[in-house]
Amino acid sequence: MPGGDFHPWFFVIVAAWVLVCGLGVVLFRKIMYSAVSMVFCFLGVAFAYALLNAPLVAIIQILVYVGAISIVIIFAIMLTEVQHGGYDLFFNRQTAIAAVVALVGAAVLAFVALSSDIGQIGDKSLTPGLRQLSRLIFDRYVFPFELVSLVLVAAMIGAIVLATREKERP
Amino acid sequence: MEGTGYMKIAVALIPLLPLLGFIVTLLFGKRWGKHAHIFPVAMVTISAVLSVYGFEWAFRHQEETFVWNAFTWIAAGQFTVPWGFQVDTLTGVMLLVVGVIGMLVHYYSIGYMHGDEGYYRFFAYLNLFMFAMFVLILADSYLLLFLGWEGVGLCSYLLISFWFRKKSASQAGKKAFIVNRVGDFGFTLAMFAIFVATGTLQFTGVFEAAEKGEIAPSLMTWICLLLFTGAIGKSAQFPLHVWLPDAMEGPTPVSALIHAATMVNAGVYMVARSYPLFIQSDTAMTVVMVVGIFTSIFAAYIAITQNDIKKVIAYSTISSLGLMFVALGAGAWVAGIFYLFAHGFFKGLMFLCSGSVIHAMGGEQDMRKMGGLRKKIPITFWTMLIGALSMVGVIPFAGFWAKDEILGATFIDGYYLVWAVGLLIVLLTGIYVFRLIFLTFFGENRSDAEVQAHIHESPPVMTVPLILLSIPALGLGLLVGVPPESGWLHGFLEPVFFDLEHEPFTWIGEGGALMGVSLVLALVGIAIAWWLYMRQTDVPGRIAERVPWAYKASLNKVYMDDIYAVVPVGATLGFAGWLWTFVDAKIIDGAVNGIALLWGWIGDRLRPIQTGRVQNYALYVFGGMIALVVVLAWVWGS
Amino acid sequence: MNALYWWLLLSFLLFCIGAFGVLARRNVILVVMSLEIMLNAVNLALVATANFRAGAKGAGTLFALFIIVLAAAEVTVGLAIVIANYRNRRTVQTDTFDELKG
Amino acid sequence: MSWSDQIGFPLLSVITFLPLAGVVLILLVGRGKPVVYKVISLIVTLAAFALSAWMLFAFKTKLPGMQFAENISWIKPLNIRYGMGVDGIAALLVFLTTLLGVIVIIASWNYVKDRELGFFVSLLLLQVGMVGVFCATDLFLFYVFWEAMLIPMYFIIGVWGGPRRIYAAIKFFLFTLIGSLLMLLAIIAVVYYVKDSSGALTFDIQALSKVVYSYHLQFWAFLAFFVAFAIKVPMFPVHTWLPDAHVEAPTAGSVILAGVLLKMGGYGMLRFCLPFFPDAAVTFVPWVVGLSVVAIVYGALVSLMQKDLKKLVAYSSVSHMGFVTAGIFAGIALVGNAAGIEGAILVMLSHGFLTGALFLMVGFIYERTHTRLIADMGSLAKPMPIAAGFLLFFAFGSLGLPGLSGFVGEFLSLFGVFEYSRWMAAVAALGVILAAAYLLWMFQRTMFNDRGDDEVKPSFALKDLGLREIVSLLPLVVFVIWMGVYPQTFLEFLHVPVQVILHRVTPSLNDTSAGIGALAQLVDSVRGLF
Amino acid sequence: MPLNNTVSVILPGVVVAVAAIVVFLADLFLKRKGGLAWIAVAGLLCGAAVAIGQWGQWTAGFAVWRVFTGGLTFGRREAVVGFAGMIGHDRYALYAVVLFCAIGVLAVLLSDAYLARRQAARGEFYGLLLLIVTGMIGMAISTDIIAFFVSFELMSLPTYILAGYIWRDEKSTEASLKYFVTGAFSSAILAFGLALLYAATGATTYSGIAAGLAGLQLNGLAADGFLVVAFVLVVTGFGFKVSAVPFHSWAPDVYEGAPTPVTAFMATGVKAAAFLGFAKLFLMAAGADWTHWGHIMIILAILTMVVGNVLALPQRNLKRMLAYSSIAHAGYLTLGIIAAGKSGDTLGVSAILFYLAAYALMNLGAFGVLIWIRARREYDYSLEGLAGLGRTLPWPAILMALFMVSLTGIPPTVGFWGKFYLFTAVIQADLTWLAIIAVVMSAVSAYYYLRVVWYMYFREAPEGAEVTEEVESSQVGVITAVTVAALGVVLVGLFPGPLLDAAEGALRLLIGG
Repeated sequence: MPGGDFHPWFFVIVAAWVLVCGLGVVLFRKIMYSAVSMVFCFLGVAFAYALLNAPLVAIIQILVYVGAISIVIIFAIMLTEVQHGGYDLFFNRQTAIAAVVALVGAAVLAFVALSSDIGQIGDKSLTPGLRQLSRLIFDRYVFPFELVSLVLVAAMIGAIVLATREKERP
Repeated sequence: MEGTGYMKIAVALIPLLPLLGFIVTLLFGKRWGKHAHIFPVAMVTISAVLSVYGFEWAFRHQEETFVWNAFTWIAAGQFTVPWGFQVDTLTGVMLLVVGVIGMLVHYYSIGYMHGDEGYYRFFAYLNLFMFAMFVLILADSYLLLFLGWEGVGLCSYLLISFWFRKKSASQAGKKAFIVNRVGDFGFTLAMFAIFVATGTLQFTGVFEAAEKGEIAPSLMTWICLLLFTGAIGKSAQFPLHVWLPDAMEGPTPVSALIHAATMVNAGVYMVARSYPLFIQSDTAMTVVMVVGIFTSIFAAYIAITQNDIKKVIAYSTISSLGLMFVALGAGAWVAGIFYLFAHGFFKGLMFLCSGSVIHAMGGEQDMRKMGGLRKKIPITFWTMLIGALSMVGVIPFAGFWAKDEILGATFIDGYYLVWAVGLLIVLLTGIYVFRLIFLTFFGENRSDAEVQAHIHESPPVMTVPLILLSIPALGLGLLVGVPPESGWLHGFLEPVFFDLEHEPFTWIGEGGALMGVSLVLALVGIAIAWWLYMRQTDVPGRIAERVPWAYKASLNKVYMDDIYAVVPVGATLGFAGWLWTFVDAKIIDGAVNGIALLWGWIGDRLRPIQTGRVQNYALYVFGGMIALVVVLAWVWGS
Repeated sequence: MNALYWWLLLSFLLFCIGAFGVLARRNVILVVMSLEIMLNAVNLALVATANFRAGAKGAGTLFALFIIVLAAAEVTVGLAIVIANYRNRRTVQTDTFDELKG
Repeated sequence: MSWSDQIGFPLLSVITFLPLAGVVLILLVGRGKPVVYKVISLIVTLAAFALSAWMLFAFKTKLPGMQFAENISWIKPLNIRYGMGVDGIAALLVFLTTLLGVIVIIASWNYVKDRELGFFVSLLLLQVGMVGVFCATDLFLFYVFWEAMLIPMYFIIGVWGGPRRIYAAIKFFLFTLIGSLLMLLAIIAVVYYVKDSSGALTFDIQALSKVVYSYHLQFWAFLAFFVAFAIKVPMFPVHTWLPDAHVEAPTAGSVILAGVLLKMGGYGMLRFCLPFFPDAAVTFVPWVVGLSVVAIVYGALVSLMQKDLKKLVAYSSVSHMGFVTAGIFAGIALVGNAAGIEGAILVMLSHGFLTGALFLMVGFIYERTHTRLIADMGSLAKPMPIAAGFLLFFAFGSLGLPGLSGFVGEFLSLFGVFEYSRWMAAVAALGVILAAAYLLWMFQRTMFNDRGDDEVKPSFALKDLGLREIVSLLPLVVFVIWMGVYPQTFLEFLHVPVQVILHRVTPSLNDTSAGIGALAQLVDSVRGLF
Repeated sequence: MPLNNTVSVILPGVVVAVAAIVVFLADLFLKRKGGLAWIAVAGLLCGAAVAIGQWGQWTAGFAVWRVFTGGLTFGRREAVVGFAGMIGHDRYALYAVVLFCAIGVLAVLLSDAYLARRQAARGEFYGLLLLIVTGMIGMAISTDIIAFFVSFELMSLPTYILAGYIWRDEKSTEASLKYFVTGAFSSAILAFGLALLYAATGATTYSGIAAGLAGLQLNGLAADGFLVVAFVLVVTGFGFKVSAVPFHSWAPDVYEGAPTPVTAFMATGVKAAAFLGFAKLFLMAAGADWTHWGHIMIILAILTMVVGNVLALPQRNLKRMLAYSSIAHAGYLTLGIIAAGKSGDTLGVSAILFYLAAYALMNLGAFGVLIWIRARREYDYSLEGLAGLGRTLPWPAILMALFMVSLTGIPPTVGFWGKFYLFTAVIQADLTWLAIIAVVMSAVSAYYYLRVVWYMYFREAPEGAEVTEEVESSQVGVITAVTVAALGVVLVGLFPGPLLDAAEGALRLLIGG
């Protein structure tokens, strides 16, 4: 069982929470239920980050995912028509195959994870704190950081182009 | 030995002049119109004079061989063949035959072909033929001989299908060439074998090697048999004789020159030329003799019932050629050449006479529609009679001496069966030749009144050659062949057939007796013909009714053409058709197109996986990924 | 079998749940949501590794942070595309977009 | 080395690229002036022909190696050079190519009535490629020419061809492409084998043909090269592109295809298969000769059944080219049998003249009768005796009448086969009989025979060959006779290069049969079989 | 400029990114949008110029990889690696930069009239395009999986948008949606694979991963299921971007639906970047572990070559046909990575570099001709629509024929050299059997390429297919781009020396140079 500076049961609880909410996202009929489930799933993951000595990531997770992404998605749901009806409307024709493939995949990956010999336990005292992380971002990782900002610019402009639909003046 | 300068010029000019004649006539003949014959005939005449000079040179230098290698023809690797000529006594004899008869036939043709559409063409072809024939006999190597050999085949083709719009004529020409090709197949392989064994194709070299025993006996037999295959084709021996009767589709001078006097003798000449090879292989000699005698009797049997005047002579030619091979096979080399010599004249004469008859009859060739021409075309009649007597072998005509010598040789050498068959042939020859004479010249004329009205003797340009030819047909034997087996010709050819042994001919005794027997049989044959076709004209019909199979078989040429139509020709065409429509179109091309279609088919079948639904695509990605994991984990896990 | 693998196992399972959502749900918006679940699984794996693994500790954490931001950008773009499509076809059902095929 | 270091005048490059100048001129002239294109094409091809004739005169037949060599760097990083040069074999083939180039221009003077610009440009480009193939002394340059040639031919068949032209064009293209792609792999393997073993990257054919390759490489590389060339020749059973391509191609295309393109297969075998991979070549002799003999008989038999004149000639090419491959490979079967190889090369040349001429004739006939079906003809010798004469001449040349070109080569190559195996020679000789059969039968059915309806069928109003057509045929007549009567002119070019090839192959023979002694015994035993 | 100056290491990328921002800003102020194209072109040319200028200064090619294949000392590595191992700016990257910028220039030239005619916003288009180029450059220079992934996303996200750029066109937005869904899905997979690689080795830099893998190999764990999964996931991400079978299915739909200039750009630029980026990742990070990812790639390569070519056969839509053809070419290109991995030689990578350039020229040309035809008359990208083009539009037709011939790989065109070089690498790596498959498949491909030619030349145009010249759209850009591509195809085909030199030089280490 996972060890560390927290009780194994915390892992079980977090895992169950994340997985159940995750399943909720993909299985709920009503899209709003899925959305709410997703928010809870993100919260669970944030809790997991906290357990894994990554409070910064946990906070960002809550800010970005719970705060921003979920809202955007819910807006999108509002903007588009919501279907009502039976399962055949919510799931496509390959659902059964998808389920099988996903289950096989999960099984294979689980088997791999449980049978691997690669990993070693590291020295957890070396886990960087907030200060070290911020220094890293602006030192070693400034290049990806800048790129990420460009990605955001691109995404924003792109979204505007696609969403606003104005004709160019000749 | 190297010849003199004059001889070189002569030997070069002999073939070249007719070649020049051919080229010039072909290019300008059409413009010359009815004067188209002047230039080619002139060329041939000079050539004939020169060939007489060649003969005379050989006469003067009997022990020598004139060899002149003009230039290298082919030299590739060790394979070297020069463009070389040689003259010895054998060549001399051939030169005489070819030159003289060729020239006479040219003259004759002036009259015979008069007014024909392709007048100039005819003379051009004839000149080309003379060129090829001269090359054939002057060649000093097998390969050059082969050039002439094929060349005469080409001319034969051209001249047989001279009236090309007649389907039978074009058919016959094609047939002649292809059948000859079958023989050439053997000839070619023989040349390869000779070269492999001796390293040369020149006669002198080959024969030297053969005499030194450099050629293994088994190989020698193969070589001889393969060479003989060539001769079978060219000299129309069984089973490749089928082209010769059909070749009568050509104009009659052609039949006389090519298909009686010269070209068909090429096979005999070639075998005789290869004498040093043949004498080393008893098997081959025996085969030559057996094929010869069989062909001879076979052709004689067919000749009896033929109604076409030229066909009768054609079969008689086959029969005669068979006899020549009998002579060669029996070792009577000089006799064979002697018969060739004589045959050239009398058979040429016969053909030209028949041409004259046909000319007189306005193109009619069926003897059943002739008769009684003796009075109307007397010159033709008399000359033809000389030819016929010579051919049947009545003393003292040329044919008699030659034929008798052959039969005598078979008897003396102990081939009694062959001799007996030979006698039968003599009898049959008498019957069918005089059947021809009687049907044509005696009795009542059986043709239409209109045709009868036009019957006339041929112009001098035709009859003079007849007369000229009848002289050797009559007297040649006396001149060169008497006494038998040791006449002038024998001495003349001795240097070529160097180690022949023969005992002096005995007039009183074995020799004389044999002579008598054959003479008697010949006369009996004539008598039977007289009885059957002059006296009891209904008897032939009755015989035909009594033994219909024998009559029909003879009339239908023993069904050889029908057999050929089925076995080699039909089978080949069927097989070729199968190859084309099945193997080529279905299997090979089918495979090619099939593979191409298969790709397209697979492509079409694969298209539906591209459903257009994005989640299908995602499934492929994810499924593919999982499949890779499973496969690889399994592969590396084990 | 150490602690890292339990967290990775959790991440694997979450990843497959997300993948199932992408593969099976008809509503494009739900597909986008499932994608986010998948990216969360990735982050989980990264943060867990950073916590338990010897070596570059900060890298995993920062990678996770970058991915969070990228996910935000992705959602933005994705939803813009969904809206653009919705305007053209008045639907968000994935299998109605099959004009291009073969 | 610069141009001038060699001979001062890049003769081969000029011969090769002169037609390209024609192309440029034609493009400059612009659309819609067909007569100008024809004249330009004629002038440049005539010039190329004259230069190649001069090259033949200046060629020193006794010298080994490449003459008129040019060699400058082309692609430095791979050490690929622009190397041109000819030995005797190549010189003759260049001559043949330029000759047919001129003839084809003359012959298609009135044939093409649509998109003339493209047609003559294609023809000229094709000639560049063909001459280049024969001149290249760099393996890569060779390959570039070899492949580049496909495109203009594809267009010639596809644009100006008959009703099934697309099928024929694509079939031609794909067949050849598959072969040449395999060859490309083999080229890479060979070149890098040399690089790995000697450290030097070179594409020089001369250098590469002096290397001793491992047997394994030889075996596979030989196969790859051989397949490429066998398709081009074409050998049974990869010949089926040929009849289709020939039938659909316009006359000019057929002439070039039969006259030159097929020769490239034989040329490639001589230039690459034998010197590069002697051991493998010796291994494959029985198979290749066997297949060639099959091709000879098969092609002849199938020709016999053809109803279409062009197809008949096309299949006859399969048969005749069988003599080429048979002669080449039989030639290396025993020590120093140059006759077979030289014969094979002569067959190539002679086939170029003869089959080219036959296709021209078919084209001329087609222009008048608008049919190629034999059954629709007959008695054509009456309205067009000159045509009949020419056809007869070429037919007899083709069936191997001694004194004409077909005979010498076939005889020598058959002789080579005979020395190797008398039975195969016997079977191959059947092809000679069949050649007479199908050609004469064809001639009889088209030119002879009466159809009995002179007035009804308009074909009897056909015009005989005109001056232009006769002029286009006459050079071929001259060469056919020349080569038949005095083939030494041509053979002299071949002795040295063939000896070079044999010299290269001979050690392999010794290796594979344990020395000359054993070989001599082998020869004896072959003879002893009689 | 000292080599350890970190900014100089990413200068070309910075130039392009700045150009993007400039375009965005200029769009706000410029009234005549036609000028934007020239700004974008200028920016790209500047980027390329910077890269060319740096070429002489960087003496190492593909540096870090060579550390592990035994070529380079550690000290030399310091000289060319920026941001503490995040960036490996070597000649390989410089070659890539020039290539990407060139592709970008041609794409811009192809787009201008196209966009103007459809009244689509050009400023944003060029800005996004430049950002994509920046992302592509980032992929080529990254030597850290984080930077790599971020660059990957920077390249991908704007591409999704460009695919749907003609938003009135249902096909365009559909393509965009499909591309987004599958793309984001496979991005997640790729990210997961990278995370697992990180989990297995504890490092994110390529060199660190390589060291970690070497350690695993020492412990006999090279075939651990964990690593297998990691590699498969990364290869899946790679396979998706380069459209390798079975991860290819988005490509035909997206290529068909997207605006043609975007398709051209995706088929050449994005694919090239994916190849170059992933080649660096695989070879530098996992070069020693060839057996594992190599065999996955062999399976992919075979499937890709076969399925791509076979599915191209029945296509009647030219854009779709070219999409399948680009799938097939991805298969050939994959061979290069395999060969490089197997032999540990630079030849395979040089071959990819060369091939990508060649491929870019001929594919941009082919798509360019389609745009050109579209500008001249009604055209639905169908084969039938090409019938008789040889008469009606001779120049586009002859150029199209040239590009098709080049795609088939017939000398003397550049496509041939690409194949030749690639096959050389494959044969040198003792993978001749793969080369034979490639050869057979390229013979199959000849069929559909030549079919285009025969439709243009061997068939006649249907009645009433006359050319309608559209005055409002200038064809200058298209014609320039196509002509440049055609000249490139022919000239590089005739004299491939310089480009071959560059492709080899990008890999070669010039010690003391």
